[in-house]
Amino acid sequence: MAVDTMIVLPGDEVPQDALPTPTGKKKQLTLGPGLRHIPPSTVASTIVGALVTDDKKVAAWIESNSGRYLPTAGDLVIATVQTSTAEAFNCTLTPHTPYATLPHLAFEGATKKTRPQLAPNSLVYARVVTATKDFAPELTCVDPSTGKSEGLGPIKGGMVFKISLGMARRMLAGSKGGVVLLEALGEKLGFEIAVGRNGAVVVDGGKVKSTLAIGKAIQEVDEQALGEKAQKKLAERVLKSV
Amino acid sequence: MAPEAILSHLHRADGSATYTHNGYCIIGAVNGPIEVLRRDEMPEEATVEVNVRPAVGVGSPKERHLETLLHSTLRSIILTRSIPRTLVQITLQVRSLPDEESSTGVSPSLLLLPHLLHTSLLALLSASIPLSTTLTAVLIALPSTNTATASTQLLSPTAQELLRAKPIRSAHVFAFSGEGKLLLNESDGTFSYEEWDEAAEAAQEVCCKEDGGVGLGEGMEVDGREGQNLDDWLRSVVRTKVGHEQRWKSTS
Amino acid sequence: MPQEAQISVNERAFIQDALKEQLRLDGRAFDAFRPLELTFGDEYGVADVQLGKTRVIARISVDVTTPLPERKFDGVFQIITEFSPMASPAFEVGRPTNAEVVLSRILEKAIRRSNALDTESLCIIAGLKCFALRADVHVIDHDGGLIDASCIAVMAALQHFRRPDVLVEGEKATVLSIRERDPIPLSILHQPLCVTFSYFEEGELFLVDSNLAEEQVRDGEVIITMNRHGEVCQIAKYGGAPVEPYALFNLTSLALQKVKEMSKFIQERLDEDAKRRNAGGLLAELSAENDRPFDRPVG
Amino acid sequence: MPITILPPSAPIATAHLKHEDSDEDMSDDDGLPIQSATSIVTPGETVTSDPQWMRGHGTYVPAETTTIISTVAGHLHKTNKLLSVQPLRARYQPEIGDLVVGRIVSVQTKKWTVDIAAPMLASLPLSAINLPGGILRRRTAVDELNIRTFFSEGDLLVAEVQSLHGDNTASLHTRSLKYGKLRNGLFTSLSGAGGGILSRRGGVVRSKRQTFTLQTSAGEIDVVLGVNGYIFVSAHNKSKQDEKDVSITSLEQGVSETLYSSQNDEIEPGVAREITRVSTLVKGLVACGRRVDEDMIVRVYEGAVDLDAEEKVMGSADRAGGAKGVVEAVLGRLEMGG
Amino acid sequence: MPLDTSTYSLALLRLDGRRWNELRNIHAQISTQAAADGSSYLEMGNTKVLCTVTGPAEGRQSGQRGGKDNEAKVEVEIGFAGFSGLERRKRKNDKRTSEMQHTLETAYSSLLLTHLYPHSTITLNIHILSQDGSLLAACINAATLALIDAGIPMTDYLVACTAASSATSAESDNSDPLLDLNNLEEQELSFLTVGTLGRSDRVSVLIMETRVRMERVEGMLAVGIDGCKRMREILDRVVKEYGQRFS
Repeated sequence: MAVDTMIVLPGDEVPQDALPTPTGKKKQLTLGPGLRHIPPSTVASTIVGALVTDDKKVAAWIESNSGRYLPTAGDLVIATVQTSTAEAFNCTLTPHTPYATLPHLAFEGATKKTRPQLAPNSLVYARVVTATKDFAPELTCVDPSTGKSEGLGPIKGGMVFKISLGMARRMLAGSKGGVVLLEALGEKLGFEIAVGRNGAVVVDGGKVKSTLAIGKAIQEVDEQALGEKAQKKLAERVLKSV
Repeated sequence: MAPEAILSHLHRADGSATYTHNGYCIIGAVNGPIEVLRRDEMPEEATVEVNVRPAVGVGSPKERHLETLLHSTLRSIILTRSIPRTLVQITLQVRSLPDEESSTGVSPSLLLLPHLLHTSLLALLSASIPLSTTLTAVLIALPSTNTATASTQLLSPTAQELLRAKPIRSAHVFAFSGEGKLLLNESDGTFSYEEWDEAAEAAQEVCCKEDGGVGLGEGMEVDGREGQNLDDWLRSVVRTKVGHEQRWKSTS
Repeated sequence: MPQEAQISVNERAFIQDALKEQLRLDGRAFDAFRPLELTFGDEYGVADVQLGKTRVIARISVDVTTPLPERKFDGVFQIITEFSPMASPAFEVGRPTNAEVVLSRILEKAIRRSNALDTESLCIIAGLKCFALRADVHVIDHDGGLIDASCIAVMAALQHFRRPDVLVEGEKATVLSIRERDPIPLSILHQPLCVTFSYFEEGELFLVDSNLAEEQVRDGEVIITMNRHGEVCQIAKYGGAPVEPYALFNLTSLALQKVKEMSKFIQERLDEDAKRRNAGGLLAELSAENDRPFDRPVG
Repeated sequence: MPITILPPSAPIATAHLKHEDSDEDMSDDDGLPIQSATSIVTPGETVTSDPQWMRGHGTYVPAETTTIISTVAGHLHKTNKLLSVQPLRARYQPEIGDLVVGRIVSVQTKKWTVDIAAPMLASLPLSAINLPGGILRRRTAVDELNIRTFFSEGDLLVAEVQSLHGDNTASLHTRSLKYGKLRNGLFTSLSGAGGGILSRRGGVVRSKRQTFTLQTSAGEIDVVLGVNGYIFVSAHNKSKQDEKDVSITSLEQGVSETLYSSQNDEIEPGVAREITRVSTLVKGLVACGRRVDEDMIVRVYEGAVDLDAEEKVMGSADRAGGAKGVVEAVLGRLEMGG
Repeated sequence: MPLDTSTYSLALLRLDGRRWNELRNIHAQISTQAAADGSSYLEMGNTKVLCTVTGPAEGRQSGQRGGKDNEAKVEVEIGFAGFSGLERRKRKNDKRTSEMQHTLETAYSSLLLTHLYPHSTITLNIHILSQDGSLLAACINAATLALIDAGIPMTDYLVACTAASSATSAESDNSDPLLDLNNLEEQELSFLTVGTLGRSDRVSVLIMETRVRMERVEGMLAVGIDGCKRMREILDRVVKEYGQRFS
């Protein structure tokens, strides 16, 4: 286990020297999930996990891999459409949670006339716009600055594979996440993939067999915490089987 | 023997824990924050629901009573205001009890209560429900044979130990928050204020962080327990959990 | 009432496509069970069954009561199933869902009505005293196949259970504690086990032991309970898409094969447990000798 | 008034004894569509296996076959190459332009939900009614607050289906003086007559005139025949009739307070008696499987009045009881008389 | 009261004088309650059942969460009259009733063309007036008639009847199947209830609650399916006769 990680329990105060100190332009310390500020100057954790700090962004949060997904602004998620109201689709991010709203107009090129028709239980790849405790989370499928979908929108075909929240985070974190499986597979195999922070990936490998193989390989990396070497080995095995 | 705990081992629940101690085995599961029924919804707070399910049969008033105690205790450590209009659902299934439980002469609810508290805390931690603090709890039994002194107190006794020390004059359950504040006390039997005070002090020693180098109660060492209190135990459980989650970082 | 979350259209279509290519998501054969795990606790009559991700614990307990007036020579035996939110947030305490009703009815028919347990052997004094045996089924984790898993759990627990011996002197019956007399195994007449078949493609394709996702996609189910002697104890097909009758006959022979396999597996586990207990038993006897002075209750 | 006690009326005899030969109808189900008008097709019955026909309502084609199979019990209809089966009885399926009678189920902020005997409740938006003070007025927030003064729960109304939504939910409107709140009368529900075969061959027919005024001895009576099988018979509304042909400018007076009044006017006993007579006859017509339209009602009503008068003279009547009995007797007389 | 099976094998008649393949007297009426969308009354021997259909109509709670949005929901309620059995007993909503309700709900959900009525609910109310065996079968037959009366489209008649195997011992060569059981026979013999789709052999409902050798099942099922075919003809005639009224 890495020596520098600090493990906290709910109620533990995080000492000032463990937190990044605000310097330069960025004056404010940003507290991420799992931390709360108790005035005047105490920072305490609310969940179990490892303290992670980012000096560049002057941010600190608690990393944890268990529990239900809590929507956070900016997250990419795979949402399930439940119902449609006059202006928006009601979606769920995890089963049995209150609805998140996805406005009919929050799709690329959508107008009042050409809004997409989505049946109940269809899947959408979306980004969380707002997530506060007092309002239902709002989702969007367009980039507000460009008006383009940027890969978001209704998901056709493919299969959903459940992964842990930590794995989802790793897969979206790029090189830092240490997931090299997809690149290794991608050298030989064409497939589409959408990773949701809410603990799901949608894989479409064209054929049933390849979709299954890729999805299960991802789950294996997650469950067995495979390192880079092991992932490459797994990728070879998968490519051979398909 | 320190309690044994396995965390996040159920697939459906958001958080889960199996807790084994002194012949008790309890499986705890937490779902949350999830959608709450309209009639239970609270505008500014989360609703907390506790279900205690006995090993044999369906719930009885005894379980309802335990649920009430757990509900009020857990509500005070869950940051309900940070997840308003949602439900945190805690289910505790008693898997096994020591055979001698019924003949100890101590209220079965009191015997079970500290274990239920620990199980629910572990399950809440596993579900990453925001908490203001942790909690630890202990049962202290005072046998009637001797005059009550610290040395005759039975700290977290097994059912066997209780049988041997029968009759028990009073039994006390104390639960402390991570900061060492008293969260819950349930006492049963006849006892003097001094006895209660001593029991509370002993309980605090077992439950909370050592500050100022106060050692463990002597009774503990006689029984051959590890030199560890419950707060340390909790931290070690959590360390294993986080270690397991982060193991991908250290593998190749 | 909260409901089980429905499966997404993408998943539904994929599972059906995969089945058309003779593939199940977890790579199993169509007639294969998920890995089955059966463990017993320290106490008698507690069976912990894991079928893939599904986990069920059955617990047998016994009490002494007066027999029912219309059944003077029989003991009382009941199976209690109550789902808790532990297995799924869709389960509400005190409000049985259809799945719960079906489970409890199937266990009732499969085990109780088929006389798997000789209830007459539970009678102590006719009309006055008898044992009341109850089996509590706790669903811990739910990923489909609850009926099959629960039936295995209850049957294994019944075979594992030992009831206390009784001493009858005229109208007086004394229940002897485990310390006084070795407890007695129950008299089990036969071992019914359930096999649930889920069918797809309008009854053309049958799967054994489907998981939750497959259960949500299926056209219907046929639950067959049999014992290893080739007797059918119960068949239940609650509506769903219709199937050809000859398919049903094929299912009974397949069920028999599966039931034989499972019976063998349960017996193996029971034997292992007995061996373990016996080894421990000798030691326990020795240590009990030493412990006795402390063990004896005061007063 | 002297009291007479009538013997219990005999139950309606089922007419099945006459048709013992109906079994034979089943044999001709494999060839061409069943021609016989007397027999019906039942669910699961093959209508035709000839691929030249197209399937319409009330039928289905099993996968990978060309066989058309009926899904309801009813009569076969052919429209060019389209085969459809009209069920004997069914719930009303709304269609745009239908005149329906409905009952307010609930009041929401900007609309009412209305029971029109269809599978789904219909909605009547606040914007689709005539507002007091002129038809051309825009609705305001005040109207929203006063929504219950127009229609409240339990009120009856006559309206037209304006549009249909994806799940066959209807939107209504009452933006004509023909439509609006109903009072001073009697509501009758002909269950199952709204959908079903009754809407074509019997029961309430979609016709040019769904509302008409009947001349009776006691005075004029308004009859509203909702296509959905809800029927309202009421005392004649004089003011409405008078203003039917006035120009838009004077509508302001027309859409007055009384339009949304829920208070019944004084109704003379004679009128009330004729109202119940008409609604009983309508029920009887449906029980006999007859068409319900203006022409039929007028004829049967007149016949029934004659019959009643004769019976009063002759003494007790010798016929099956109930509405069906009356109508059967009247129809028998009419047919005899040509 | 044990059923004397020896007399049966001698006279080849059952206690009530029927032969092995004989159905009891069936009397069925359709459209019995004018106020309901559909209704029926069915007698199979001394088992008497009344069924009414309400709907398709808007469900009790609109916008039900997670409910099926693209099709109608089928709800079944079964009530027992206090005088329906031998002993006057108030039956609470026990599990057996719930099971029967569940059976009918799932059977009709796949039989009816529910996709034609999105968001709505079809409610079946079944009242059991008298019980004398083949209860589930009677409920199914009555419900089918009532649904036809309500004009709700279905792919075919769903008809059901019971079949038993008369031999109580293990010798399988001496087993005679029996059709349409009454209460006494049900208590004594292994039997099953089978519901098929009208003219085809396809089995929609199959409930067997008593232990029997697997070789016997085939014979019982075959008799049951044939019984269903006969039952369909009888019910079909009832519907056709009713249809005459509208010609």
